[in-house]
Amino acid sequence: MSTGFALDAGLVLDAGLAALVLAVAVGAIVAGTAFAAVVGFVTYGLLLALVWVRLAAVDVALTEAAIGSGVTGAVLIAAAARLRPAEARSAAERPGVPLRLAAAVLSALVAAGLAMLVLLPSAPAPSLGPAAAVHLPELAIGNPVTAVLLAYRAIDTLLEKIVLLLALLGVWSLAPDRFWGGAPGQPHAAQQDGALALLARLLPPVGIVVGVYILWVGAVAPGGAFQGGAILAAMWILVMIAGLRDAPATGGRRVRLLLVVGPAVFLAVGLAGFVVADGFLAYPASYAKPLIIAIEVVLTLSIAVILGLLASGPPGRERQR
Amino acid sequence: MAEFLVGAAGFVLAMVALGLVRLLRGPADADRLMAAQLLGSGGIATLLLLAGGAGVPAAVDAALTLALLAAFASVAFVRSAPGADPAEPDSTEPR
Amino acid sequence: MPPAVTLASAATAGGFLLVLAIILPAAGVLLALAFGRHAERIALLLMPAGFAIAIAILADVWHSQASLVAVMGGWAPPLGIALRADGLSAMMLVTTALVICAVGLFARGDFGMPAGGGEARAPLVFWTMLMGVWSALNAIWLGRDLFNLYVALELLTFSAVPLVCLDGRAETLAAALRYLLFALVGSVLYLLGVALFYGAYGTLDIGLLAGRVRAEPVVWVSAALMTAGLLAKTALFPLHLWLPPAHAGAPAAASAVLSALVVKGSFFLAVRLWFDVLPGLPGVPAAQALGTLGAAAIIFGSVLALRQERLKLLIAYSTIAQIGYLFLLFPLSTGAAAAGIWGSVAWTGGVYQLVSHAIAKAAMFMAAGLIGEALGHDRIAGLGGIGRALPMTIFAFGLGGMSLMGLPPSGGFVAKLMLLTASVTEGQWWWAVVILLGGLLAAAYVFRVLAPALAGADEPLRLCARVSRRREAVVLALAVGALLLGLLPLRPSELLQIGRPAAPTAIMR
Amino acid sequence: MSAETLYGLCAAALVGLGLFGSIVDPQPLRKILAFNLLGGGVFLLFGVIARRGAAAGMAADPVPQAMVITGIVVAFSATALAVTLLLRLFETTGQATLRTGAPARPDPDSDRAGS
Amino acid sequence: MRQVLDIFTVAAVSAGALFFLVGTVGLLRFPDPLTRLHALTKADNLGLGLVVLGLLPQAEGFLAGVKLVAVWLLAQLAGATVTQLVARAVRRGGPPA
Repeated sequence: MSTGFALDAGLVLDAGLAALVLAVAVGAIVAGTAFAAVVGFVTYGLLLALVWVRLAAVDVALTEAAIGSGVTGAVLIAAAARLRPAEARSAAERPGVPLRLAAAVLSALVAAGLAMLVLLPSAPAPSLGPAAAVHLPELAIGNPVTAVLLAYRAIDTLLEKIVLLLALLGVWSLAPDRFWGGAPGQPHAAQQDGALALLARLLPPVGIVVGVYILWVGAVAPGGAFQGGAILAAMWILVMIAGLRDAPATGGRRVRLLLVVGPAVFLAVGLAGFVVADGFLAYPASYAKPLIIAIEVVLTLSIAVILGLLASGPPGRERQR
Repeated sequence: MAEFLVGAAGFVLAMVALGLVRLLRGPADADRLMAAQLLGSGGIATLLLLAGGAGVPAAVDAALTLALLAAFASVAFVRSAPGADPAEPDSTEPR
Repeated sequence: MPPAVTLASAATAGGFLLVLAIILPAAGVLLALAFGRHAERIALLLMPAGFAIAIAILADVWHSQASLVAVMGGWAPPLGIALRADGLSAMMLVTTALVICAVGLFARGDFGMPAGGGEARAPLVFWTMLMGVWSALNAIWLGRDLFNLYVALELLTFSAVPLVCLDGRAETLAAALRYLLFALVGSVLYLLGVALFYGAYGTLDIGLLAGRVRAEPVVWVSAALMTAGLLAKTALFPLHLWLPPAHAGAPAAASAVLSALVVKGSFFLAVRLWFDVLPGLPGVPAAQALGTLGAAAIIFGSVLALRQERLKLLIAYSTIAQIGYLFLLFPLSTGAAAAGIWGSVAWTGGVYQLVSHAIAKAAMFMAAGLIGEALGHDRIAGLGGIGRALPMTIFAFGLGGMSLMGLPPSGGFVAKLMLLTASVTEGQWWWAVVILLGGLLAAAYVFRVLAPALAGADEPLRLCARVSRRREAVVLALAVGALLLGLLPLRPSELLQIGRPAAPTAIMR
Repeated sequence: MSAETLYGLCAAALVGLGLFGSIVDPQPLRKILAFNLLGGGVFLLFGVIARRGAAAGMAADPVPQAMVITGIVVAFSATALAVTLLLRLFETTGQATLRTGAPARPDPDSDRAGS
Repeated sequence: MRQVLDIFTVAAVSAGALFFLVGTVGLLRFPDPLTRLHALTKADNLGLGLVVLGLLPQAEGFLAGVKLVAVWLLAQLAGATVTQLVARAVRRGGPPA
C-alpha cells in the first residue's frame, strides 16, 4: 500500500471506473437499438478488463480482454447487424407494465441484498490463498491461478473443456443436414478491402507471438492456456473474416483431431495419475511442471480451434470431397 | 512518480469516458463505433499507466491483448453489414 | 482456518469408480467427435460399461454401508475437489444408467448412422449429447463442491439444449432458445450464490460448508438465489414456461432423457443445498414456500395436461405436475415434527418419486414416440385403435401412467403413499389433499389417452410405418421396471441413509 | 470506503441491471446481452471476494480468479450457442422473437395456453 | 539523471493525456462522422504515442520497453484500419442501417 495521495488518486480512479462501468451497463440496457447496446457491451468488457487489473486479477483481465470484449463483442456485433431487419418487430413485443414493474422490483431487491452483503463487515475475509501458496513449490508453478486451474481444481477445467466442445457441437447441430461436415459460413469474396487485408496480414504474426508468449508466461505470471488460446483464436477469426483463409470443413479429420487433442491429453494424463501418482489428475512429484506445461500447450491449440469455430457459426456450405 | 501515473490514468479514463456520450447519442452506428474505439485507445493508455503506477507490470500484457483486438468490433461491423457478404445463406430447413 | 483434511474427505478404495462414472461418458464425447461415423457404436459400447460402474458403486456403498469418496488429484478440500457417493447418489447413478441405456437401445432405430458409412448430423449430435448428459448427471450426483457442480450443471445444459432442436423446425428452435435463456439465467443465479458462500466461508465443499454455515444474512441471500436459479432449470411452476415446447418438440428419445433425467439434475442440487449444505438451519418458511409452488405445479400441470390435444405435450405437462410432487419433499421433511430427516417417510417418498418418475416418464415418452411413428401424428383424438396395432406400447404407456397416478403396485404408488403418510403424520393435511387431487387428475389425463387408444377405430387404422418389436420391448421393459419399483420397497430407504450424518436430529434444531 | 467495496456495490448493481434486462427485454439478442452483463456482475463479485482474500503474499485469492476464468469461458460458449440459435431462428422464420407464433402450423397448445 | 527522466515522463504523459482530451472534444463537437473520425484517430494515436513515449524511461528492462512500443504499434495499426473501414462504410451511403 502506498502513501495517502496515491491511495486517494487510486480510489478516485476506482470510483470513476465503477461509475463508468455502471453507466455503460445502463446504456446497454436502455439503448435504442440493439447495435448501440452491443457496442455498449464491447466497451463494458473493455472497462471490466481495467477493473480486473485494479482488483489485482490480471489473469482475469487478460481473459476478459480477449474474450469478454474481443471475441464475444465480434459475435454480438455481427448478430446485431444480421438481425436488424427483425428488430422493430421483436422490440414491439414489450411486456406489460405489471411484469416490467415486478421485474424491476425483483431486480432491485436482488441488487439491494447483494449490496447489503458487500457492506456488511466480514472480517477477516476467508481465503484459500495461503493453502494455494503452500503447494506451489511442489508443482514448481509460479502463477497460483494456473496452479488452481490445472492442479487443485483441474477437474473443473477438464469438464469445462467438454462444455466448450459440446457448445461447438451444439452450434454445428443447427446446420441443415446437407451442409453437415462442410465449412462454416459463406466463402468470402476475394477481398477488395485493402485495409482489412493488410491488417489480416500484419496482425496475425504478431498475435501468434503474443499468444504463445501469454501461454508460456502463464507458468510464472498472469497468462496461460485459455488466454493464449483466445488470442490465437482471435487472429484466426481475423484471417477468416478478411477472406485470406477460408474456414475449414467441420468434418475434416484434422480439424476434429485438433478439437479433441487438448482435452484428450488432459484426460489421459489425468487417468495416468491412477497408476503413477495418487489418483485421478494427480501429477507425479517432480514431473508436475512439465506435465502441466505439456497439457497447457495442447489445450491452447484445442481452445484456439474451438473458439475460432464457435465464432464462425454452423456449417453453411456443402462439403467438398 | 507512481501517484502521478495513477492520476494520469484516471484523467485519460475520464477524458475518453466523455466520448461515450457519442455511444448513446450516435446518431450513426459509425459514431458509436468511434466512441468505442476511442475508449479502446484510452483503456490501453490507462492500463499502461497503471502498469507503471500501481506496480502491476503484467497489466502491459492486458494492454497488449486489447491492442491486438482493438479493431475487432469494427471489422465485425464492416464485414457483417448487408452487402458485405455475397449471399445470405438460404433458409432451407434440415431434413 | 480449520485443517484441510477432514475424515469425511479421505479417499476410499473404490473412489476410482466415481471418477470413471464421470470420465467414461466424457471420453465418449471426445471419441465420438473424433471418430464421428462411429459415434453410435462408441456410445453403445460405453453403455454396458457405464451401467456396470453404476452397479459397482451401488454394491460398494451397500456393502460397506458407507460413502465412497474420491479426492481429485490428491488435493483435499477446501483447496481441492472431492467426489462422494452416498446412498442417494448411488441410487441416482443406477437410475440414470438404466434410463440412458434404455434410451440408447430405443434410439438405435432413429439415430442409426446412414448405411453409406459417412457421418450424419442428427446421429452424431444425438449420441454425443447423450454421453454429455450422462457425464454431467453423474458429475451432479457425485459432486461435493458447489463450483464443480456449477460446471456440471452447465455441462448438462449444453448437452440438453441441442437435443431439443435436433429436427431444426422453427418451433423447436424457439423452444431451444427459450430453454437456453432460462437455463443460463438460472445457472448464473446459482453461481452468484456460490460466490457468496465462498466469500463468507472460504470453501465450497459441501461437507465443510455444512460445518461452517450459520444463520446469517449471507446464507439466506445465497440460498435464495441458488434455489431460484435451480427452480428455473427444474421448471417448477411458475418458471415452467420453457418446458412443454422443449420437451414435446424434441425427438422421442431425447424427450425421454430431458423429462426423465435432465430436470432432475437441478432438483437434486436443490436437495443437496437444503439438506446437505444447510441441514442445521431451520428453513420452515422456505420449505413451505417450495411446497406451495410444488402443489401449484401439481394442480396447474395436471389441469393443463388434461387440456392438451397432442400426446407429447400432454406428457410434457404431466412432467410439470410430477416435478411438483418432488418439492413436497421440502415441507414434509423439514417440518416441525420431523425427527430424523433421513429415516423419515417423506424423504424416502420424495426420492422414490424422483426415481419412479424418471423411469415411468422415459417409458411414456418413448411409447409416445413409437405411437407417433406408427400414426404419423400424435393427436390424441386420432389414437383410435392404436391399442390393437401396438399392444405392447400402449400397455407400457398404461404402466407408466399407473406410476403417475400412484396406483399400486407401481413405484409412483409407493412414493405418493409415503408423501401422503408423511403429510398426515406431520399434521400438514393440506398437502395430502393436493396429492390426492393430483392423482385423480393424472388418472383423468392418462385415461384420456388410453380410452381412445383401447377403443376400436372408426375406420381401419392405417399405419405409416412398421414399429420395431425390439423397440417396443425396450419401452415395455422400462415401464415394467417402473412398476416393479413398487414391489421392492423399504430396502432403498436403508440405502438412502448411507452417508447421511449420524445424528441428524442433533443438528436439526 | 475501500476499492473492493466500491466494486462490490458496482457488481450488485450490475446483477440487478442484468437480471432486469434479461427478464423484460423482448429481443432475444438483448436478452443474451443482458445475460452477459449479469454474468459480468457475478464475476466481478468473485473478483471482489478474491481481492478481499489477499493473503500469503498474493494480491488476491487465486481460487475465485480461476473460477472466473472458467466462468467467462462458459459464458462465451453460451453466448455463441444462443446467438447461433437465434440467427437460425431468424433464417427459418424471418423473425427474431420468442413468441412462438409457430408459422408452420396453428398451435393451440403452445406454452401460453394456460397462462 | 533519474529526475530528468521523470520530468520527461511527466511532460510526455501530460501531453498525451491532453491529446485524449482533444480527441474527445472533437468526437463530441465535430459536425459529421467523417470529421469526427478524423479528430478521433489523430488524437488518440498521438495521445497513446505520447503516453508510451513517456513511459519508456520508466520501463524495467529492454523487453518491457519493446512491449510498450509493440502496444503502440498495434494500436496504430488497428486505428488506421478502423478509420479506413469505418470511413468507407460511412461513404458507402451511410452506415448500413
